[in-house]
Amino acid sequence: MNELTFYPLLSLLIAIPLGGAFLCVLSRRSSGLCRWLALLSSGAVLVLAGSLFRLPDQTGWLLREDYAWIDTLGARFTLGLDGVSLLMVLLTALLIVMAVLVSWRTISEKTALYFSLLLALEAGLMGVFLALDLFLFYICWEIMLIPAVILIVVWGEEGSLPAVFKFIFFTIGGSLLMLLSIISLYYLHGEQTGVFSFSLEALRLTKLSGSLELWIYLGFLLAFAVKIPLVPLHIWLPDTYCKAPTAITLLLSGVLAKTGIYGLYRFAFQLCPEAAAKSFAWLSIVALVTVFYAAWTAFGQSDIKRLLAYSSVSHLGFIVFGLSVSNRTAMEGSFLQMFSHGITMGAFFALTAMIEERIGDTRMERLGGLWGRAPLWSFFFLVVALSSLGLPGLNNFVGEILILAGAFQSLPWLGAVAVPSILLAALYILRLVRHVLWGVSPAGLIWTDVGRREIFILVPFLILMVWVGCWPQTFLDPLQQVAGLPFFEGAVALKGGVLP
Amino acid sequence: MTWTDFAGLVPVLILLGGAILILMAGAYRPHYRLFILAGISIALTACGVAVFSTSAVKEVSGIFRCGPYADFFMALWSLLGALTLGISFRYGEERKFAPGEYVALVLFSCVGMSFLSMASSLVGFFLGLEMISLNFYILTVFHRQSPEAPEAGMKYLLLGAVATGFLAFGIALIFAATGTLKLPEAMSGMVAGGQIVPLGLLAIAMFLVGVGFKLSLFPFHFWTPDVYQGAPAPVTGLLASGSKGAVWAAMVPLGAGLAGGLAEIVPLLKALALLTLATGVLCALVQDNIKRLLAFSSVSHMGYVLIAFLSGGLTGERAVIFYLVTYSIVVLGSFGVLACLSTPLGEPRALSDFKGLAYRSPFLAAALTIFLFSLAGIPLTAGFIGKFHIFYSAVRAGHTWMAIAGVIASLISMGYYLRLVFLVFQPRTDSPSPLAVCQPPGNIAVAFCSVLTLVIGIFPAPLLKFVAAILSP
Amino acid sequence: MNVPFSHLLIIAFLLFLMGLASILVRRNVIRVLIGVEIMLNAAGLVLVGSSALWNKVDGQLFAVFLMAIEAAEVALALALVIYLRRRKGTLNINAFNEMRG
Amino acid sequence: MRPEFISLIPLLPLGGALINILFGGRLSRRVSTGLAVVSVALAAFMVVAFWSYAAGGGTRVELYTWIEASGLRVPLVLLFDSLSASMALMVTGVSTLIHIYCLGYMSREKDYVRFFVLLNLFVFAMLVIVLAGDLLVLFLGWEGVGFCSYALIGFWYREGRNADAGQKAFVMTRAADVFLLIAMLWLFRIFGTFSIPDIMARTELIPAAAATPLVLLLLAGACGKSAQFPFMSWLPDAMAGPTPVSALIHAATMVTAGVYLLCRLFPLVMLSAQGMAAIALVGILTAGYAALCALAQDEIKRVLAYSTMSQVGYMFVALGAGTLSGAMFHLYTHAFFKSLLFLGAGCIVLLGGENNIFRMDRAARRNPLVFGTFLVGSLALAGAPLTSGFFSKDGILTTVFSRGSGLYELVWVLGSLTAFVTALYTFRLLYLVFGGKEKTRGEIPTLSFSMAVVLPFLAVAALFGGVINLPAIFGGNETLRHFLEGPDVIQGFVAHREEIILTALAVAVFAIGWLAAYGLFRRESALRDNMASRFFRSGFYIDQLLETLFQRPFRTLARFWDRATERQLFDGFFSGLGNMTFGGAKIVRRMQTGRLSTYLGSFAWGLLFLASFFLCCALGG
Repeated sequence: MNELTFYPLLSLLIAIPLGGAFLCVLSRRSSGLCRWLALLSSGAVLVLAGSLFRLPDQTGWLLREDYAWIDTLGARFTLGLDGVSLLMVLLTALLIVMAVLVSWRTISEKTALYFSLLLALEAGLMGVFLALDLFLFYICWEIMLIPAVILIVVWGEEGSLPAVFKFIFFTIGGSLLMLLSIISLYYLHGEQTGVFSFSLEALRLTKLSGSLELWIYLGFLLAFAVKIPLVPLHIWLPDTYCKAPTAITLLLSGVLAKTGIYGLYRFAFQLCPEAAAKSFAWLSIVALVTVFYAAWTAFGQSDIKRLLAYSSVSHLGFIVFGLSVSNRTAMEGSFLQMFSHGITMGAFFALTAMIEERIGDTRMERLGGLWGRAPLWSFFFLVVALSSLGLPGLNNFVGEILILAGAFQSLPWLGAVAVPSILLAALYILRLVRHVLWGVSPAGLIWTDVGRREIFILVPFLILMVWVGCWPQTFLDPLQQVAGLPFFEGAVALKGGVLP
Repeated sequence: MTWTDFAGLVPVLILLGGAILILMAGAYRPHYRLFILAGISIALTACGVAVFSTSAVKEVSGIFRCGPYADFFMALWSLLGALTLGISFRYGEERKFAPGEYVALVLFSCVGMSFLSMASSLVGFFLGLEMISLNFYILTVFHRQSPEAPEAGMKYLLLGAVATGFLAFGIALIFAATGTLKLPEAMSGMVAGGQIVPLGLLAIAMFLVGVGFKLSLFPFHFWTPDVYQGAPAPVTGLLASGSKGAVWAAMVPLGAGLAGGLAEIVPLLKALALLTLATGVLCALVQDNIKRLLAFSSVSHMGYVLIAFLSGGLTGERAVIFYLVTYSIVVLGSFGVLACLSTPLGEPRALSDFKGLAYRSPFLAAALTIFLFSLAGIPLTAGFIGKFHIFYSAVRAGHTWMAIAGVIASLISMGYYLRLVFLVFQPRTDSPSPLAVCQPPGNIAVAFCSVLTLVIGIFPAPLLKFVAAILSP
Repeated sequence: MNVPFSHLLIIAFLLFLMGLASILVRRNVIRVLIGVEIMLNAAGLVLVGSSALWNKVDGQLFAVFLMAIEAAEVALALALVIYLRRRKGTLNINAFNEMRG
Repeated sequence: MRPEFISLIPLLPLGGALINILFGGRLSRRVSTGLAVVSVALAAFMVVAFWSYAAGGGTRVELYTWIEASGLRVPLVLLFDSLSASMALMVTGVSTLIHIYCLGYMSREKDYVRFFVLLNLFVFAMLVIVLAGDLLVLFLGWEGVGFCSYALIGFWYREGRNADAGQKAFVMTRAADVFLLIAMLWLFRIFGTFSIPDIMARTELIPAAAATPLVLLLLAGACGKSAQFPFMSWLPDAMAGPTPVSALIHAATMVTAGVYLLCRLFPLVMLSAQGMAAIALVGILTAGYAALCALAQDEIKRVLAYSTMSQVGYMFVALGAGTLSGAMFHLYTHAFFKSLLFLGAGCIVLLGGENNIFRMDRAARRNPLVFGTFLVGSLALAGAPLTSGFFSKDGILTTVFSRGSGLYELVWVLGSLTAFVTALYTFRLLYLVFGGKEKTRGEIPTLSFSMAVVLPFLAVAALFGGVINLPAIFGGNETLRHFLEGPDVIQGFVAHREEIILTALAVAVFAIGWLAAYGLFRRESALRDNMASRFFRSGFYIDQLLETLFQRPFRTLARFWDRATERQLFDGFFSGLGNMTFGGAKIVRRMQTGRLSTYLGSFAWGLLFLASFFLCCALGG
């Protein structure tokens, strides 16, 4: 045993941001103090998350905590960490720090509320990525939405309410259906065994008839597909991304979208393995449609945030594609890609936030020729763009190639169809770069290059991009300890679910 | 009736005696704050006694039953009475409420609620219900200068009286069909060979009209928004929480008594539940007045409870009781917020008045947010646990479609609850808000409700255990 | 007992429906209240009648309670009528329609 | 030296680039540009130093495991064998010269750090392609050169056209990369590895039916980088970049990457006769097409661009005919003379003040160095006897001729015709650039030393480059072919006499081409702007065709998705649901009339509803 495992680290991952949020509320008189409190607590979480990489290799859960909670229901406060959640926890911790830094200067009023909501969001996200009890998971899943929407409503652009309601209706609609699925599963499991429990390990042993499993699976799938999102459930996303303050957009695309994919893998697939295996054919096609459709639509956008929103959808579709081709290589690729995508999108939106800070909006026609004005900013922008279009040596390539290689192994035709996505990505990304960096600046564009704080935001992103691109092993190794995968694969194989 | 019989009724008697004393004292030396405090302490005493009482008898005069079930509700309604008086502290003083009458009426209605919840006979049921109604007829128009009071009072009284007529006729028919007014027997007597006798069906129809009125089920819900809007906020709070909760508390044994026969009317109840849900959420969606919004929201919540009720079984009963307890606390709390925000000029009306509340009265805003989240069923509040149980009972009873309908209704309801939450957090840029700034006395009650909402939301186990315990004697 | 119970029920029903009809048709508060009284009386009739049928005193007991409550209600109602008359100057039930929607 | 240090060959330029990225702004101009040049020169030196490791099967150097997941392991492995070593030598050598040239060429550019960083990065990426022992590593370099090419074409980004040209190059090559990637994934599916030696050692594992599609996919991938049909139209536009960039990337190295790729995977290519025929066909079509286009260009760099395309086409023909060494031979000689031509063109444009050959000042002819070296390059390009280009081109045509069968005979005929056109356009260029009247202009800029100094080196290579693979008929022993030891096995037999005839024919083609050009283009007045010349100048209107066929529909559909499907269909559907809810709400709300009589009536209706329900139950049950 490592000395790390002695302490309730996982609970701390949730407790520290909550404590930070509380302290922020208490110190609402001084906005400077709030900022530093937020930075400190999110930084502490980041350090903690990073230190989890030092955990010893072992099968199953790297860390697990289990406390009694609502014993009448059988709900327990169970947290568990495996390779996938490790990456997600690290990503969340990192991006929250970045979001704090990004909003350092733009948020000057109601600072306490802002940062405490941000930290509450972090706690919710950590809960989602760590919960092994479905009741706990559901609670975190819904509760993380609340700080996010309030942040959008209060600090978002003018007229953000319709977008927010779209966001709410889609996500809550999906999650309420998931609640029904959870309830059904809970009830059936209780009836079968006499033990009422929400534990993931217990519930996945529930015996389900085919059609019932399908319905339950659909409930989960819908909730997650909205969050990811898959076409046509993505319709809430562009407006929400555009109206949200950019720091929140950073989190929405960097982390919140991942909760959907994470949930898909951790809960939907593992609780209903047979239905999942049956759905893979459809899911992979829907994912591919998402990839292409969103990329294509991204090409037609004239607002940077909107373009990035669609680009994010497209990339997320690709990750889902990797999960749904029932191949271990592709699956690991998807997990890595979840991390990479978070880094890239985080960096992209951090850069977009800097645009917004300078000129107040993000329409492409207001920009141009920035390389001449701000070479350093432009350099970062270019690198992030390259990462986004999957240049080898940068982060996105590794995940993409793993997904493609895996997909090609199990489904050559579908794999081949997926490949042109790299072309579409190049098309819209290059168009973006063309409009922002090259050409002549429009008249009256005032632009200062990045300052010290902004460099401090961007450099970690850059380092991580190169790190993942050149030494992905740091992040791929933990994925060897993906809990539940053997079970899932076994169930799929049992059913003959591996697709032709 | 012996002295030991009285032992089971001690909390109610405390309320009753206290109310009479205050009423009489009010005729001589009215002192508003003192009387309110006296009323609160009487209610809290009753509550305490109810919590710690262990009655020897099972039934009093064949009308009221004793035991944990009754004790629990006596305690709950006394507590709600105390909270109502708490939130009226400043509200009533500003409106120059006659202290003796006001406090006495609130306490009397708590007595009525207690009677209703502990009724073991249709006589007790009717008496309790009427006791509540008569008190509320007066309380509704208690602020006589209010422009809406006459209309609200008249509507409530006339419709209530008609409902009483239906209820009485229904009870009479039940008696005609079964020859008893004792509760389990009266209900089970109507069921013959797994089916309800024709006269019983008619009786149930009449009965349902009467009860449906009190519970504001569709199509008998019309009075709800108008009365809620016209009545003083604390009174509305008690009306929305206690009077409905007490009826549900009385309905649970009724449903259990009907047992097998219940299956026959389940399709009807389903239709009622669906219509109630739909009307509630749809009308609430387009409301611009906060009290009407809460009124329609309460209509929709009655739809949820009805889903749990018709699902039956121990799970359904547990869901009903848990829901009504949490709902009562939440709804009283939210009307408490309204009372706290009222100025002598009036209560909060338009939703837009709430804009920017979070930056003027952070405490009330936080409380209101918690209540709205709870009403919307967002986790970590009591409302989520309640809704979870309702859906669970529906799924368990095989009424999955009802659960899905509930889900859709919850989804639509996000539209109005969260709109209000957003308004609360949106910075106010235009005109100054007409709402009062936060003032302490009422806040204690509101704080209590909000903390309770959160605590039950996070650690529901004790309450769940307790509810399960009182249901299985 | 010479009168069959069914007759009594029918009478009570008719009475109830008459009350209901007067509620539906009348527009004056007092007349509506009279309708309610008729409905309650129908209930009383059934109670007393079935009390005799089942040979139990419960029904009569209930009828007494009913009368008491009726009296209380009427007292309240008349107070309200005066209040309404003072505030609004009319007793037409449809004159009170400011709260709607 | 330990073999691990082979990795220094690509890492040196990378290091140069990284240092310049991080500190370039703070270093003096001399230090930072010097660093760039020295790092590449050192890389060239390293290639020579490690030359012995290339012997035999070559040396494999595994640096570290790049990617390892379940079922997939990609080591970062370099393969230093005769093919890669010779290619690396060419790349580093030419790059070094061009870097030196750039010192002068870019002496007035303020943004020189970016330029040299990109140039160094390009050399790094190109060396990664060359030395890659693993397909994925190759792809790393492949995309890397693509990016550098993009960034360098659009180096003068303020001009929107330049940026667009770079974008076009990137997109078109990426489109071809799709095929390459599919081919790689397919190979991975078959072999479970991306390792090139492993795959080449077990080509028998490839199912017969898969060989041809695989070769075609690889061909498509190669066509993108090498600007072959149908992915060729980016290359002429790529001339928007600085001239040394064109010389390095779009003449000597990157555009030949496709050829190199096919050579690298030659054992696989050889599995499919149809595939090889397709390679030859694509090559000859592009060669002929580009030569015709070159005939009508009016910008010196565009002429050279089309000629590059045409010459690379020859390399494809060589591969299609089955001679790896022939392809590589032409690749090397072409690298020499074409980079010479580009660098010369850079000088000519500098001196002439204009890219357009009709409008430019003919000042260059008074500079003997420029004139002489450009002439040498042109002669080699046109295939003047005994120049390097003559040997390599003739070798290819001879091999094609030796294949004999119908298709290859056609290819040979077309190849010879193309050789004629090549001579024609080369001399047209010469006449137009150096002949005619000299316009009077103010001061003529002087060439800096670093620009001038590299020209002779390249001229010597262009002139005498033939010796590296001198055929037996000229007394050589085909050194390169023996050195490559490649699977250069398809050897049609050509009789000695036939070979002499073929050689004579090649000389004749050159001579006729020259004479024709003399007749046609000696006078400027002989230039006519007719339909044919417009057709050729526009590259057969291929850009317009692409615009109509792909770009416009793509843009239109993108707008359609945004306006129609997004906003109307999806958004419309979901907001329709919302509106329906609100509409329903407004209807339900109307029930709440506020009139007591309605409310009282609801009791009756409710009772009726309940009663009828029970009645239905009673009747039904």
